[in-house]
Amino acid sequence: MPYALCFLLFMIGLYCAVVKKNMVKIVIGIMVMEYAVNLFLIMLGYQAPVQLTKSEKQLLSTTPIAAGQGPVVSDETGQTEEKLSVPSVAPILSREDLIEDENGQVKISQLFRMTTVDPLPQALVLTAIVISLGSLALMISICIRTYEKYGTFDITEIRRLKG
Amino acid sequence: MKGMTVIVKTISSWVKVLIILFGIYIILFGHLTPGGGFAGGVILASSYVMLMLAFGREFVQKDLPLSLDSKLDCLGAVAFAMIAVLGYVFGKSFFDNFLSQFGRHLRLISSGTIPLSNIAIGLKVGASLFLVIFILSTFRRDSSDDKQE
Amino acid sequence: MEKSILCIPVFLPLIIGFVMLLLPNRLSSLFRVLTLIISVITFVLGIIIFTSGGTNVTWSIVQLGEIKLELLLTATPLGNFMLLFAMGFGLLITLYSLKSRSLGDDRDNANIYYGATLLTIGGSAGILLSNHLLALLIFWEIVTVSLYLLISTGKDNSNFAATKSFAMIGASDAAFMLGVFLVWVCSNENIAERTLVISSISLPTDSVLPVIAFLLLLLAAITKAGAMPLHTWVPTSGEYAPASVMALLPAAIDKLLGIYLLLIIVKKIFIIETAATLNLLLAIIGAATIIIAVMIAMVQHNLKKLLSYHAVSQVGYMILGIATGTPIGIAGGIFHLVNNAIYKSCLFLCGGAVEQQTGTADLEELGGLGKKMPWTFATCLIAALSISGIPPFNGFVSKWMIYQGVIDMASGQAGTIAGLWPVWLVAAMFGSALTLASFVKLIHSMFLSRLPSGLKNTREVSALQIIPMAILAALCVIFGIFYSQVPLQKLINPLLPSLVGENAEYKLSLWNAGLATVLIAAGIGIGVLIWLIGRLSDKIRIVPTWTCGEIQENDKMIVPGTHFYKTVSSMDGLKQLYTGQSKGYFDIYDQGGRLAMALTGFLRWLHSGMLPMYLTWLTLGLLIVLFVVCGIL
Amino acid sequence: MIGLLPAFVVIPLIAAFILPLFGKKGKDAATILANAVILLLLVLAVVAVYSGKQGIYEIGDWSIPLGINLVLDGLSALMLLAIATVATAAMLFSARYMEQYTAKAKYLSLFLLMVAGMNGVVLSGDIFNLFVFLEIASLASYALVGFGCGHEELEASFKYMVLGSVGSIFILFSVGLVYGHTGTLNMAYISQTIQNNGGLNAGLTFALALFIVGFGLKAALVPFHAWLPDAHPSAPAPISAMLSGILIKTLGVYALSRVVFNIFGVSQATGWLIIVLGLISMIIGAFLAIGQEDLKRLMAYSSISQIGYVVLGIGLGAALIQKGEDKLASLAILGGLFHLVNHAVYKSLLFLNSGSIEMATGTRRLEQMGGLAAKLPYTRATCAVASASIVGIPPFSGFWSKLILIIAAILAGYYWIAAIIVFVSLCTLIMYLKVHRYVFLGQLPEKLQNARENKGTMLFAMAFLACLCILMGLLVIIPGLKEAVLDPAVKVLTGGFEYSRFVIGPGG
Repeated sequence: MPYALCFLLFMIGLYCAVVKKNMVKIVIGIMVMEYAVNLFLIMLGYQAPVQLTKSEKQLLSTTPIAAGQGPVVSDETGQTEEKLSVPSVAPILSREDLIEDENGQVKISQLFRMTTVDPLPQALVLTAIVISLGSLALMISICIRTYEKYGTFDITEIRRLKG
Repeated sequence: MKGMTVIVKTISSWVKVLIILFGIYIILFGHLTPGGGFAGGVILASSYVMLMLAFGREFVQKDLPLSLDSKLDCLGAVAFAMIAVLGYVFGKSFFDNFLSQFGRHLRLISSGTIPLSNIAIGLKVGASLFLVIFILSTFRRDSSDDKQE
Repeated sequence: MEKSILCIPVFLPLIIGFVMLLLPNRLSSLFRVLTLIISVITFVLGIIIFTSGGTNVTWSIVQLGEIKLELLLTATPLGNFMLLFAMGFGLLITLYSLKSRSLGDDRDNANIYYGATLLTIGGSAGILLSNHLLALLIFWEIVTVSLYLLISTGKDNSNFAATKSFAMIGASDAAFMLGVFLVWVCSNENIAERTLVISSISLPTDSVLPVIAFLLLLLAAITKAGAMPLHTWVPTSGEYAPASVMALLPAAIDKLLGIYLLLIIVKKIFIIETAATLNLLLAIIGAATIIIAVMIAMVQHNLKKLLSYHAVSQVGYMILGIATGTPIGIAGGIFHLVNNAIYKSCLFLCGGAVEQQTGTADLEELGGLGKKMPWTFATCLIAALSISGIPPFNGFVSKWMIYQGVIDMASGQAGTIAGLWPVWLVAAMFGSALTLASFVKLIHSMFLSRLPSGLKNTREVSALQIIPMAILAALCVIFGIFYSQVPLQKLINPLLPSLVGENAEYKLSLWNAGLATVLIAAGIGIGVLIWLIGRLSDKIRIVPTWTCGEIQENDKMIVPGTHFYKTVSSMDGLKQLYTGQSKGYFDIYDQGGRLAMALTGFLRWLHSGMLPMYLTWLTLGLLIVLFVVCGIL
Repeated sequence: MIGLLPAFVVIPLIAAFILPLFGKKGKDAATILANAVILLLLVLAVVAVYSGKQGIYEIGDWSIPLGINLVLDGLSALMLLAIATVATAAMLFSARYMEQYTAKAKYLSLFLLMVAGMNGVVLSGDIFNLFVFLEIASLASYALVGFGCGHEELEASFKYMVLGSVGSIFILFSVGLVYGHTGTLNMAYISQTIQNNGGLNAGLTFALALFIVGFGLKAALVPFHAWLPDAHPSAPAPISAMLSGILIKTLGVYALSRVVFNIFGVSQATGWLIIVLGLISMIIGAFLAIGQEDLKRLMAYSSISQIGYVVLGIGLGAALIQKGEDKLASLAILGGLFHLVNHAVYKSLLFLNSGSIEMATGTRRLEQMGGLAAKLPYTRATCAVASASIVGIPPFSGFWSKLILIIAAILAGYYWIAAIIVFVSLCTLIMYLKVHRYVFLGQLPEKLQNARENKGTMLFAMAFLACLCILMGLLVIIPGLKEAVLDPAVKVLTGGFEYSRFVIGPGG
């Protein structure tokens, strides 16, 4: 259902870009599409809240970044933290997927992945926002320059190039 | 642009410092708390945007000339790329975190090159975002064509 | 050495010519010398190959899938024969153009002119020697390009002429390419054994694909040769291109190559006997070309355009000769090809000489040049008589052979084409008569008539230009009088077995050239005698024409030969055709252009510059792609 | 070599941000620096192709699929070489040509950004990074199209940008879908997941369709082409050369074929879809080009037509792979890729020629020119070489690639495709005859008596490309060259899912 809403937003943006004649409105339409896609990306990483046991909470008390540190990480005690090995598929785990070790404990990385949203789409969205910021700035500045030249924002009147 | 009333001007000149400080904080602690170069950069830029609104473009121009701004912009980008290249020189590959052994966990000095990159990004984003807003605000109908055909 | 003898005439001119195209114009004297040297070398090699034959050269270039592109140079009798003439013409034209100034501003175009000439020589050598259809196609296109380059060296509207020629021949080249691949497809059931080697293909024309392939190749051949209805590039380029170019390419080498290809496809690649309709098609093309082109030629007022239409008309004879399928017809066709190349080149060179000295090619502005340019006059007269089929010149012999071929066909075989033999015969003979009619006009308007005052200072062209014309005129006479001894026995008869099989004997019906020549010479002698006696009697009084005291300017008194033919063009029925023709209604190039422009106009109207419209296309395209990708999967 | 892979992206990127620091005074220094950078890239690209090394580079030493990786295989190497070649010529040309514009340093900076973006697209082994680099290149090209800031430039830039952004959004959407369904962004792992799942599900099929539309838009396939005839002529000539020569191929054709062949895997439907898109582009582009009166617009439409050839070859390959005729498929793909490289060279040469003509005459209207053969002999000669190539005159490069395409179509039994190829070739002939007729032949107008050829680097750039046009014809003839340059690239595409095994390694 949220995906459908997201799709609806996308369609609204597309409709706006296709039908509206004002250049600024076209830009707005494109941006609406852009945000629809961003919303979609964010929703991909969504993780429903999970109830944790006390020990699990203890385990996760360190910051996520420290837990998810890269290849060469040593904590304060000098011990090497286990590597966060992410398999290629489905980064988000549900409780059924957890594998317990011989002590009946789940590994920290699994817990981490069970309780946090997928961070990758957020990084993607951040990048996408930066890019859309750049293209928005360029688009708006070209809109303004075009307005200076043609004296109108009506895209159907800006058609010197045809044929 | 003449700017706004005295109240606005006074308050914004005080708040400016706070905002800048906040931006710098966000940038520097990017590797520890939510935030980072991009967010901090935006905050930095917003402080100058506020000044621009309050005092007018000319005032900001004096404070932060466009040429300097665009130079900062470039410098940020170059610095970021250079950090990547330094990874190649001192470490194993590009973007290699060659400083990662320094500092301790969860302290300000940690995470190797990531804070450095954050600073570079903050510089870049702050400068370019301000540049974008400033330039967009200077467009006017009938402004003479400064670029030739 | 044995092998390189086949490679040198192909690659030496091609490489040097290509380099020459890229060098600056300043070196024009170097270009002349180089071109001359190379054309001499290729001519000598042409003679050697013809007399001794040559071995095969095989060089596999690239293998693309099952199709192999290889350079197979093989000296076949037909190819050798054509090569000899092609190289000969190359040399003659080079000689002529060394001194000719008619190629526009010499400084601008020397590199292109001489480079393209060499490309033509090398390319035609490649066509005539290669035994692989794809390699042949490559050389074929090189000749097309060099034709374009050569025509574009002309002045004024030569750009239009060059464009039109290249577009039309390029279209036929495209057809050629498709035809080649269809031939490959048909050549064998088994993919691994399919081939493009000419000597090992023999396709019966009894199913659809081979017929399409045949038609495509035929299209290429007749376009290059300049037969109806794809001839229209010849007159256009004839009007604007330099005369030496016309003499070299459309009049000589292009015909040679076109007819060569026609012979190859009719006699080697396809077994055409099984499909009578194709033969009939050939005959119709031949006959129609003869008549229609000569009718148009008759009413032309531009010297070079007139000559070009005749060049088209003569192709009809060759095609008709080949279409008869009888040994004598084919021999006649080939002989006519040679003859036509000789006299048509000569005529173009004469025309070029006249244009060069007077600055105009309009028949109505010329006149009385016989005294000013006696050598040109003499050679032009001989060539004109040849083309009109007047004995004892060569044109007569070959036309005679073609007539015989047509008559033989009636007795030899059955079918529509044979049954219609009177049509072909009438077409050929009537065409010949009309040719004579238009050359009477040409000779009169150029050399006889009255000298316009503007041309008082006209002088004869230089010796270097006369030599080629004289050689060609002499060849006209030699081939006409000693037709049996020289061209037929030595050149054409030996290659007939390779075309029509072992049973290539034919009998040339009575035409004793020696006797006839003596009789004609005697007749002329008597005429001269009478004229001399008249001179001796000295009773002729020559006075200016009485003009009732009015002083008439010289120029107003000129009666050009063109006026009589205006009655032809104003006849009812013909008139509409002529106007239609001059407006380009029958020109495939013009009509095609109009169609393309209409389509383009519609497409351009669609691209109206409306961004919403473009976005709509995008959305619709997205929908279609979605349906295709999701729907079928 | 593999260790130097990031240099392809980082060097132009750094240079792009250093250049604006020079300002107006250091214009010459900036030019020299930019040229040096591009030359360096060319050298690197030649080494990349020549050494024949293939491999992946893991950025920051993070192993895949955790980290971002750069992949160098045959196809990337070929594209890198093409990009570097065209960029070298265009950059040399701009050294002189761009003097007529004021903000040269900014231009150079954008140019290098575009190059960095394209190199990144080609090297990226990660679908999201591919998108990011694609956007970098696209944004730079939007700005460059509007660089002149005249009426038409701005209009073209805006239309280009709107359509281009929509295309980018489709691609981003598609990236999201792919991530949602496979849980990874690494192209090799996506491909592996798809194989393990035994094909595409509905979401991935939707993603594939969006990818085809998005990349098809960047490649200017009809009906997504409408921006190209506006944008390419409006840009400065060297940028037109870059856009038509290489940008549409890197962002469009390369990305499309990578996605279709190596990630999603080919199918009859996609193969034929791509073939039909290619054929429509060929025909409509050719017809539109014939009717143009603007020199550069004509060339732009001809680009659409030519990109159709490339896409046709690749689509034919896809359809044939699916039929199991691998040898034929590799022939078709060889034709397509060879045509891609050829077109990169001669179309950029043609656009450089148009720049030279425009600089000498001050106009792009065909009917206002004429008889320039005498005034611009070198431009004419190089233009003739390029035209001969694009038309497909035998010894030149274009002939061979078209021949390969035709042979592939014939061997596959699609005679009608061969006929269309030949027909469009004829249309191409007519449009370039038109160019020569109106520009170089005929009468010289009074106004253009003083037209002068621009010597120096502009001439050198054109001569460089013209030599390449002639030499590339030999690429198929001389044994060994094809095997070294083109065949590895073809193998990448015909190999299909081999790509994922190559990147992940035998163990993965």
